[in-house]
Amino acid sequence: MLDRRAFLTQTALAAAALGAPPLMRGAAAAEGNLVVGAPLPMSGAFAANGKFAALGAALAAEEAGTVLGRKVVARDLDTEGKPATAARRVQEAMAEGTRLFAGGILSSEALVMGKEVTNGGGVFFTTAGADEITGKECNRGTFRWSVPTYGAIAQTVRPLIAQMPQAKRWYTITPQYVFGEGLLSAAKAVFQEKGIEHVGNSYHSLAEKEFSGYLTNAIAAKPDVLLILSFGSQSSDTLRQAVSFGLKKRMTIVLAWASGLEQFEALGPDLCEGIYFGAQYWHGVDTPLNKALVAKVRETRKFSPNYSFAGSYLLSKLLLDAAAKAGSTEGPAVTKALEGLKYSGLTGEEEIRAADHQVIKDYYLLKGKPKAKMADKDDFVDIVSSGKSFLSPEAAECKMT
Amino acid sequence: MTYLFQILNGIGLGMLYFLLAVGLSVIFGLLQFVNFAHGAFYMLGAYLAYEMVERGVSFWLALPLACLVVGALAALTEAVLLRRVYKQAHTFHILATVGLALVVQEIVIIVWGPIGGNVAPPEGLSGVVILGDFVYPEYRLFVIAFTAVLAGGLWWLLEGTRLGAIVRAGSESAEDMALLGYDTRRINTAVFGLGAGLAGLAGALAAPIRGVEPFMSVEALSIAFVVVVIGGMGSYAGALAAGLAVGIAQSLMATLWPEGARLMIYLGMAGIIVMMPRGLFGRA
Amino acid sequence: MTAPSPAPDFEPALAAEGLGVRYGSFVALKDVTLRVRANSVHAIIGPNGAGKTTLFHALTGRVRAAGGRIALGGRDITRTRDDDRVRLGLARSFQVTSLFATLSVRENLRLAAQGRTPWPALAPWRRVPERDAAQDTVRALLERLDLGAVAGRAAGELSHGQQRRLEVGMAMAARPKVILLDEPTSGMGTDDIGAMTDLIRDLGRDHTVLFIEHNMGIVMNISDTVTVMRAGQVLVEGRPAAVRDDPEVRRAYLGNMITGDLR
Amino acid sequence: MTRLLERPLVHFALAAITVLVLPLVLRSGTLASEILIYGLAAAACNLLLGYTGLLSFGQGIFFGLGSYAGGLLLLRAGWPAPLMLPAVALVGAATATAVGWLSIRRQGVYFVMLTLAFSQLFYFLAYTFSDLTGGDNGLLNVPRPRLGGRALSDPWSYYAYVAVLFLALFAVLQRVALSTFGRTLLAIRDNEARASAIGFPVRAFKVAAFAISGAVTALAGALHAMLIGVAPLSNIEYHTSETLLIMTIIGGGANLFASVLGAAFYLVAGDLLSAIWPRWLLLLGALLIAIALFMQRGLWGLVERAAALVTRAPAEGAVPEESRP
Repeated sequence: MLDRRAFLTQTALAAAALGAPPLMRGAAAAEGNLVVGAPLPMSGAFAANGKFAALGAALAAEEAGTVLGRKVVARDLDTEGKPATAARRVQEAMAEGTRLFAGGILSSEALVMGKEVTNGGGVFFTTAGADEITGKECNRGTFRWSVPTYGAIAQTVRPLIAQMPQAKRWYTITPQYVFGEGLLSAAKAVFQEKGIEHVGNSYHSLAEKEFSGYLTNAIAAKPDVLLILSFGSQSSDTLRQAVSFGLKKRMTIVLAWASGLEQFEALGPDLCEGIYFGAQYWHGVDTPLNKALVAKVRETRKFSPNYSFAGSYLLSKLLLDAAAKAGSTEGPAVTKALEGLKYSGLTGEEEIRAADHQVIKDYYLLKGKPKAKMADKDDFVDIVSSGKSFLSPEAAECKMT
Repeated sequence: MTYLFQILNGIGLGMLYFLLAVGLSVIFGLLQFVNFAHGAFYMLGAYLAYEMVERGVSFWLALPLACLVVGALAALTEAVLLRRVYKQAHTFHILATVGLALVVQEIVIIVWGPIGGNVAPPEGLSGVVILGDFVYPEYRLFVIAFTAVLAGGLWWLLEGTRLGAIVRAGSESAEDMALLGYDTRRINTAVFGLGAGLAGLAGALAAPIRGVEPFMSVEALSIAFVVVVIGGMGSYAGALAAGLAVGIAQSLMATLWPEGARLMIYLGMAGIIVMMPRGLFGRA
Repeated sequence: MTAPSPAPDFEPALAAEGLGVRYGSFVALKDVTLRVRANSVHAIIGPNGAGKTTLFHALTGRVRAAGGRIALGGRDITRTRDDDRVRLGLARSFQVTSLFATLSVRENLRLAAQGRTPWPALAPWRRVPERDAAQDTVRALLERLDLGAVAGRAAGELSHGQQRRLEVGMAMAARPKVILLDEPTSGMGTDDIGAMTDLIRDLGRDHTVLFIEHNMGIVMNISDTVTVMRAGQVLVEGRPAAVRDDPEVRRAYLGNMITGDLR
Repeated sequence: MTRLLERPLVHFALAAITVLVLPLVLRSGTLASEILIYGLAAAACNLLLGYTGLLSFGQGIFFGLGSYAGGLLLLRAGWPAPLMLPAVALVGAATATAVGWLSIRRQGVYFVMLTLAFSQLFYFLAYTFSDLTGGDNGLLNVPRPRLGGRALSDPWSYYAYVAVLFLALFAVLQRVALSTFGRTLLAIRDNEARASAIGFPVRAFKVAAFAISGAVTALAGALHAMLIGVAPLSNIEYHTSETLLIMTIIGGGANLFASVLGAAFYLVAGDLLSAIWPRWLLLLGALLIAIALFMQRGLWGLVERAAALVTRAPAEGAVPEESRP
């Protein structure tokens, strides 16, 4: 409808007269650099995750140095935790030639960005939680590292049932949205299979911060295990209030989808002690790549890598390696290089499943340890068990287009 | 039995909501000023308590200090900034306080980081009380008792003192007071500081229950608005009754229809305004 | 001669029968009966707090009557909304100047003229016509009120006297049958008062005028009928001279207030 | 010069210039489209705030509803955009009529609180009916409109589409503001009691203002959903209402173009600052306080002052500060 180039030339004089130089940062995308976009919530409620993830992407870019003869630069794009801003940021970055994106912490923004990036001929790699990313809404250009809800439940609930055969009564507290429903239905399936009595469930809304009412319901149901299925600050609030109600002494508490180190730091060791956590990543994992990463980050950045940092680091690294292998940063070529890739990752041997672009990797069951036994300030938990559990792409309802 | 217990729990919540909302209500009653920064003062109180406890200060000292520091900061803000917008339309009250809330939120993130923190309940109150099949944290019982005593003190302040008479009578009589030689500017500042100090106290009290995080102000503000609107703006008794009503409703809904808890609260708020615009206890 | 007034020997333009108004538990008006003869100038006087403005509020529908009836030209309007009463031919001015402060004088009058037929103004695509009945009214009023020179200025910028004239003009613009003026001369200088007195007298020729006034000179000079109110009730009603000489009125509270010369 | 700034034709010309200049100064077609979309919603907000004196926290309801209704009509009903847009406007107008009719029963702070309650109510409704809205994930896969057989997937071609609608709707809003209706709204804003006393059925006018504002806001919401390919839950959040109000107030209530200016400033400043400093909201907060204290007439007030300086004459005809409501 509008030929922008022609339009530009025609109005160039007018622009010069107005003395209006292009406002938007053109210099950052200077020709020659290979930009890895890191669309992350740098401001807003999830800024903490965004901050660490941005550092992780920067480290990966720094390590890669030069790829395809171009200097690698990681550029964080502030999504403000809002899908609208996220979509705009990746559209803008693609208009400037960026094709590789690693980020998207929140499900809602990751779903949108996956579509935008794919439509624009790029590749988007994320750690977000929504199953739809490699399920119903899967697509050619979107990859996901994090284990879906099915695996998260399987790797937390199953080992605990095996470990505590006498604990027959389980109670769940679930956030009422798609993600929470996913965890709940996976948990219910395991309960049924193992003959566990699901003595009750409390739904709560996305904005809830007060859980005493739900905990009272839980107490009334007299469970052996309390399974908390929310994430982020809501799961912290639930746990904090559950502990204050003395539930730690009365039942086993499990938080199926914990964020890992950053969450433990916010909760503090006293609260974490004795609690079981499901997690995508833990810096104490004994793999060569992880040990190298932890050593390097502790030395240069003076902290232990958390999930946001490590995930973002690995995603950026995978994208850059694939681009190098494919000899191009264009979406189809990089996608092809990533599909079916097997590699030594942070959690051990990992594989990118071609059918739905889900990374097949370990999920961890962790247990909070007493403050006295912590080797250093970040040594909050012991790894109880780990393993890989995944639905088939068909069962996940992915129809790759 | 569960219901009975939910009501007890609701009272605990409600007392906290009362403390949070009464300051907002008092500020509105005297100054006709809609304070969107009230949640920010609540958050500041919580963070100050967190910081002091982290540094080894006793929680019992941190509690009054948080209240006083927030009150003083708020009074200063009032005297320097907010006083200038009183005469403007409500639009600018809201704009100025929304701006102030943003500034406080970002400063909190700069100072304490975007990750929240935990505040342990004070020594001796970290246990639980066992009531038959149910348990209730000692600290929450303490909050009920403490707030009840405080509510009595506030009642005396608002009903038994000259300051209270001015606040209750609202802004018009404040002008009369000026004619009688009282310095209304100082009264305004004092009342604003008092209201914000109460929010800070509520924040400090809530910290061991809720923890601290930089976005806690938003939820606090919306609860405070609901309570103030239902109870009637400027009404002390209204804030108490509505705080308890909202707390109990929220707690009961957790058993009856948890998904609809929020829906019901806001539906109730809208219904009250439409049908009884002055709230349950507001002056006509 | 004293209240209650006798059955009317005329069809009143505006009538209230046993009108009562309450503010909470406070009785502001009690059993007020008032009959305003068409094309007459009818004054209401009385001390502060007598309920004069409340009577106006009740007659124009701003406050709801707790009891009694109001009739405009024989039609019962007790339950009619305030804006509907304007369409039936009842308009008022306010004791405290109440204008559209940021709008021009001309626009103030145009709106007041339009208020008589407000529904066409609800059409969001219709422009304000350059020439129509409302604009003609505005032109005539600007001249009659001597506001032509300031027609383009914002109403909030006018002098007090100009604002009071505009205030009365707003009521006139609706071309009402009955016009209620609440202390039209309040706060005016002597020059302005004279002009206002003439205006009210003039209005009485083609309108029915009911007005509240504290200046006894004006009341005695131009009124056909005077109603004296006290404590929410009608005390006395009659011709100016009769009211002035009424011993009860004199004794009660007018005292030496009635000093206006009778021209 | 200062007189010129009061002319509606000048405001429209400024809007048209904005449409032409944005592609020259911005590298991002998406940001440019967003400016026009939010500019439209802010102008609709101004019809209530600046013209009628109604401070409504409910604009996000209509924006979010427009996103959802637009997305659903495109996806589930398979309607083409030219058919969907009028339907969305109707949905927006109908909802705004209902919300407005209930809200205007109260005035002042109570009105504000009522719109706040409705805004929360609709948010939780959207959240609860996740079958329709997609809940927290949002309503995904909202397609771009098609023109001449191909989708407007390029940011700048969609910008052109938005720009045409923006100018048309801006003209419509201007027409409304200049009509007898719009001039009556100004009277209601200035003095509601008097407007009622001279015969205007004030409630009907307020509800009609709500309906028009709601229709345009819903259209903006639908355009936004097509821009980002999703109708997110955040579009119906309280936060969206707040943002629209802030844009409108930053711009200043004086005229409809001021709101476009406010939206542009908010978005461009946010875009620039957030790239430099993640804590940029601190500056925004400080700006809001400054506007409340020192420049209640917003950016447009600055424009007027600048114009007055240029012509070295006081802004005669401009309404003095203290007489504004």
